Amino acid sequence: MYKATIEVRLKPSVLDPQGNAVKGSLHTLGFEEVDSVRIGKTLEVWLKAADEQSAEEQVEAMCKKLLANPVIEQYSFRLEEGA
Amino acid sequence: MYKATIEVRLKPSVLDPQGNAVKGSLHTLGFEEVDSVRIGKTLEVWLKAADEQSAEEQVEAMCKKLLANPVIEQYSFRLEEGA
Amino acid sequence: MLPEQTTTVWEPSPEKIQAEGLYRDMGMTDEEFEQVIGHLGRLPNWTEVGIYSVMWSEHCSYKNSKPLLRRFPVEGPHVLQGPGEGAGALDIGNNQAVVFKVESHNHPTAVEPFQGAATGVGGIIRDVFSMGARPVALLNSLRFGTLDSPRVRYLFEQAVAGIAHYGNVVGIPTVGGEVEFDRRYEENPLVNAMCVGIVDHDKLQKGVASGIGNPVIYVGSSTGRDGIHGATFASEELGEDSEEKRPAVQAGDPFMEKLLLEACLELVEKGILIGIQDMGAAGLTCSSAEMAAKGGTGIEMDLDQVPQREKGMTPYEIMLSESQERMLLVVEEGRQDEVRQVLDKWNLPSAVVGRVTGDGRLRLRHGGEIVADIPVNTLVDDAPVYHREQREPAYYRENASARPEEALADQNPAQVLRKVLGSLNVASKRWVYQQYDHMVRTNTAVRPGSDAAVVMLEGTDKALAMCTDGNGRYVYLNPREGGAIAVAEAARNVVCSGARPLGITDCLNFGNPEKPEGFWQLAQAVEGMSEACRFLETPVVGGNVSLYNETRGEAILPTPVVGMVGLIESREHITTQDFRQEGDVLLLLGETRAELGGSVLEQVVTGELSGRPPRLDLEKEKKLQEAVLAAIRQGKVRSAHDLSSGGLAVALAESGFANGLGAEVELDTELAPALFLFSESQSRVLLSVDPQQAEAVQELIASHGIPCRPIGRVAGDRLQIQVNGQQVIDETVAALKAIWEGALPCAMNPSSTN
Amino acid sequence: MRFAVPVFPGSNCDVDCIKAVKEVLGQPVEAVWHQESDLDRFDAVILPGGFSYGDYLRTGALARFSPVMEGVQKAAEQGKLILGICNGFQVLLEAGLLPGAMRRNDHLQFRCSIQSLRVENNRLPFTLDYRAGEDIRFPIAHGEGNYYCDEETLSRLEANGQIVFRYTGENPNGSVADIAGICNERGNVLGLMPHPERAVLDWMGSEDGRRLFTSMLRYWEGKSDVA
Ligand SMILES: Nc1ncnc2c1ncn2[C@@H]1O[C@H](COP(=O)(O)OP(=O)(O)O)[C@@H](O)[C@H]1O
Ligand SMILES: [Mg+2]
Repeated sequence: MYKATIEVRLKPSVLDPQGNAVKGSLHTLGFEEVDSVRIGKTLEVWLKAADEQSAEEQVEAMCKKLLANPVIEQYSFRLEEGA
Repeated sequence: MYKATIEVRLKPSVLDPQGNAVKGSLHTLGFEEVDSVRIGKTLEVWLKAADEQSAEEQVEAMCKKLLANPVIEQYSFRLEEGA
Repeated sequence: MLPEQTTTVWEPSPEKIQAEGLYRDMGMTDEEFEQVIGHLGRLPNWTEVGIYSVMWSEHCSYKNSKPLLRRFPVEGPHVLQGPGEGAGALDIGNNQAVVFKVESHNHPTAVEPFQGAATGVGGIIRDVFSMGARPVALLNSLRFGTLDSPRVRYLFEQAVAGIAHYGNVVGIPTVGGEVEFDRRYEENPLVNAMCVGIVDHDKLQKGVASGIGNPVIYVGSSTGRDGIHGATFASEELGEDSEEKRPAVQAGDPFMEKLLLEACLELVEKGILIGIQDMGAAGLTCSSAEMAAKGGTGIEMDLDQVPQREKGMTPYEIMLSESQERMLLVVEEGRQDEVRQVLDKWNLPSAVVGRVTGDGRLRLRHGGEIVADIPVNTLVDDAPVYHREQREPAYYRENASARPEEALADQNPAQVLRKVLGSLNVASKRWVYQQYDHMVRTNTAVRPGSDAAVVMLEGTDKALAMCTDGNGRYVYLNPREGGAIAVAEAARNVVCSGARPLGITDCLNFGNPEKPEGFWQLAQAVEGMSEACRFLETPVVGGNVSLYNETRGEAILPTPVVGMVGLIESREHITTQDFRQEGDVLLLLGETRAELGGSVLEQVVTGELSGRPPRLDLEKEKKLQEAVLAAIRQGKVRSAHDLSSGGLAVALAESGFANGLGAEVELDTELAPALFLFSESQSRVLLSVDPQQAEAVQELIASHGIPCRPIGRVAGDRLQIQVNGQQVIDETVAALKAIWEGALPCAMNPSSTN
Repeated sequence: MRFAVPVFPGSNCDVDCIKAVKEVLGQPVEAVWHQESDLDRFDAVILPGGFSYGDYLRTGALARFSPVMEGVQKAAEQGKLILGICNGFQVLLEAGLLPGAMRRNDHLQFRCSIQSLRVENNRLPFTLDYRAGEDIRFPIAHGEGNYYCDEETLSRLEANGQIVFRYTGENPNGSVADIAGICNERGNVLGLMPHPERAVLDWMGSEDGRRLFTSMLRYWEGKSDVA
């Protein structure tokens, strides 16, 4: 069993209204030192695979096909064995 | 300037409908080896702070106060300097 | 912290632009480039070429469709504002006006369905509140490929979610719309969104820049690199390289829109504004140029003052960005602070970015230098106009001899009724509209699911009825007839809910106008629509054109969409399609002929599209509508449903679903049962009336010269239909409803077993 | 009885709540801007539906830090009636005035429809005018109404009669124990996902919401008589 931790983020040029709103609230709460906030998704995917390479290929394919929207998002992931 | 990468996840005891839906879609797409999927948030917060310890304290406070809801979520974060 | 620059800036010199024909990449032709040189008296720089190319795109200039649009009747006793502003306005009495418009977001949706569809809704909302009106309802009209393709399911699901999300967050009810599926929309879906608003006459705003020296204020989201060249993009065919154009898609922020909406209406209430316009297609370029052109003035802007989301943006990028949720205001000099106070209260970024000038030029500064200097009228008034060639297509001639009616005559009515109700173009669209908040603002009296939606006019006894309608199959078979039918059906829907039709907005979704056959379709459709509008006294007060809806040379079905608004004089008149009482008499109004070209029956049985669509006699249509409205206003009608897709059989079934009521129907006809039951002859309506009133209603209808015959009564929980003494349909309403309700959820979730 | 309806940036049912109070009760009602923290002049507070702060981060999470929430907190402690509808319910959860948390609907779609509910507790200031166990119909309109609490909290809610409304028939969002609305232990703070203010006139599809408002007034009148 492998565990892939996939981070999906908005591309830097895409507006992140959610991040802006959270930044505003942090300022109101007194965290004035906050300069910017961007919010993305983390997906933890557990999967069976023969070996690390095959796991990596599968996760790459999932990201491409479903998990990230290449029009506005970019992704990266790391793999761990076991769990 | 510090960058905090904060991961906010649903507690393991809380059902994750979105994760389940993604798992279902992955199966439909032919990724039958996927065993489970959990979805969380990643927040990237850039902030000014005198030193690493003060940055850490601030981020800890933000998480407690606002960024995670302790009823259903847990959080962890890492800090980097620069950027 | 601003994100680092993501693209390297490389701006070619004016000489290079000319020598290498670089303007062509922006969609500008060689002749148009020559015209630009003529207007400027010199070579344009990169920014200027960009500005001309978006202003002269079809989306902004209507260069291909302008000569046709002049055919639309745009005047009438109620018209307060015709085409030309953000949206049209019609008088509805009590010093109030209804403001409405429909707009397409087809290409952005094909590329990024959620954001593409969502920002379409955002844009049309801004068009309406930039008139000073409070938006009270949203509608939409959707066309997608068939749902057996996973890609189409994805597009459809995401587009609906995007539309829902935007409207729900802003808090405007989405009360109606229509959806059709056809493989000809597979690669090029249509998303047309309509917004309806209400304003007091004296609060009606204009997008005009007047008063030399007055400040020009930018308000809303900061400007990023998203959506650059969206307007040009919307005016081109979708090709293989559309993937490359993906950065052209904008992301929306409905929360920002809500703040912008409330703040702008507060400014309108305070009477501070001289001019207001939203930054839609071609962003800052189009809004500033149009406001100046309408004011007969110029505008000078300092682009360094424009709030920016990314570092190092060039003048070209700032001017062409289509970042969402932005407005441009012109106010009287000296009142900036008052404006500022309101905008600050709503936490909205704003900045004075320029001044109104008297020299008729759009002049831009950046980093202290003048980076563009263009006579405004050459952008707006002198845009090229093309008179395209028309040619009647071969398929149209060939279809003259096709007789789908003959092939369909001996279909078994009971079997095809099930098929028709389960076909996605007839099936319940609940899966769609239950994702829309259709009740927020608590004025929705008729929710989605009837012929038209009804929204109460607060503080009066009146209400507005509204709907969207289009039928690409009829229009394909005969664009003129089909165009007229789209208007007539929309009006009939509104009449059936108790309203007098007031006027329309339209969106012309067609293929490439440079192809003579495509242009013929467009011209004919406009002709038919114009004729119907003139006849039914429903002027066209606004609209939108979306051409080049083609992929790899194959066009969509030509799809003009009509958004109709009608006025209900008293809430007592509000009528729905639902049967209400057992024993009520069913009256069929209008004539039924064997007309099945482009019908649902043809589609379901043969999968073909052939013959001619139903004929429309506008004289009869008008009389029918007057008759139905008179009966409703006399309080004699329990339910009214217009006969459209699927004809009488579908109308009978649908009318029973809400309250689980069946009907006993006996028909005498010379037509084969399937022809009579599924014919889509126009100008027909099904009424249910109190038996005590049946005779009076029959007389009333007959006095309008409209055939009216009793065909049975509302009864029990079965739909039973006899034709010439033979039982042809006998089904429980529950079973039919299950088919009708289950079809779309099932198509969207093909792997599920339930 | 004076009602306050706090308005957050992004609230969109504020006007509906004001209309309903006027329509059903004819009592004075005022919109209160979120920056204002003093609610002393009011007898009851209705936190309206909508998307306060865009519902960004979590529903209700950013609104709870508005100054007006200090006033709401105080009013709750004073035993005044606090009604949170839809987004208002979500704000009350985030503010800790009610236990539990909200998740996305289990089917992941926004859902707008008229839903059947059962009145589980009719001994509350908000439900006096309903019969115990009565079936009623309220509209819903939300994307995140999937109420969650842990087992222990759930049994406490059950034991104290804090579950006020439950969905009957289809559960439209996957909420724990079909919960549609809950109150605090004291019974003066109610949060529910359905919209009673959308069910107060005959043409709205249901008039069952009227009695929620009339209950509040009757309770308040009873209390003021005693005082
Ligand atoms: N995209 C949509 N959004 C909202 N409501 C819709 C949509 N599509 C269909 N509906 C609703 O479903 C009902 C039936 O639609 P339709 O079959 O197109 O009606 P008609 O044939 O009378 O024009 C209408 O009330 C319509 O408003
Ligand atoms: Mg109809």
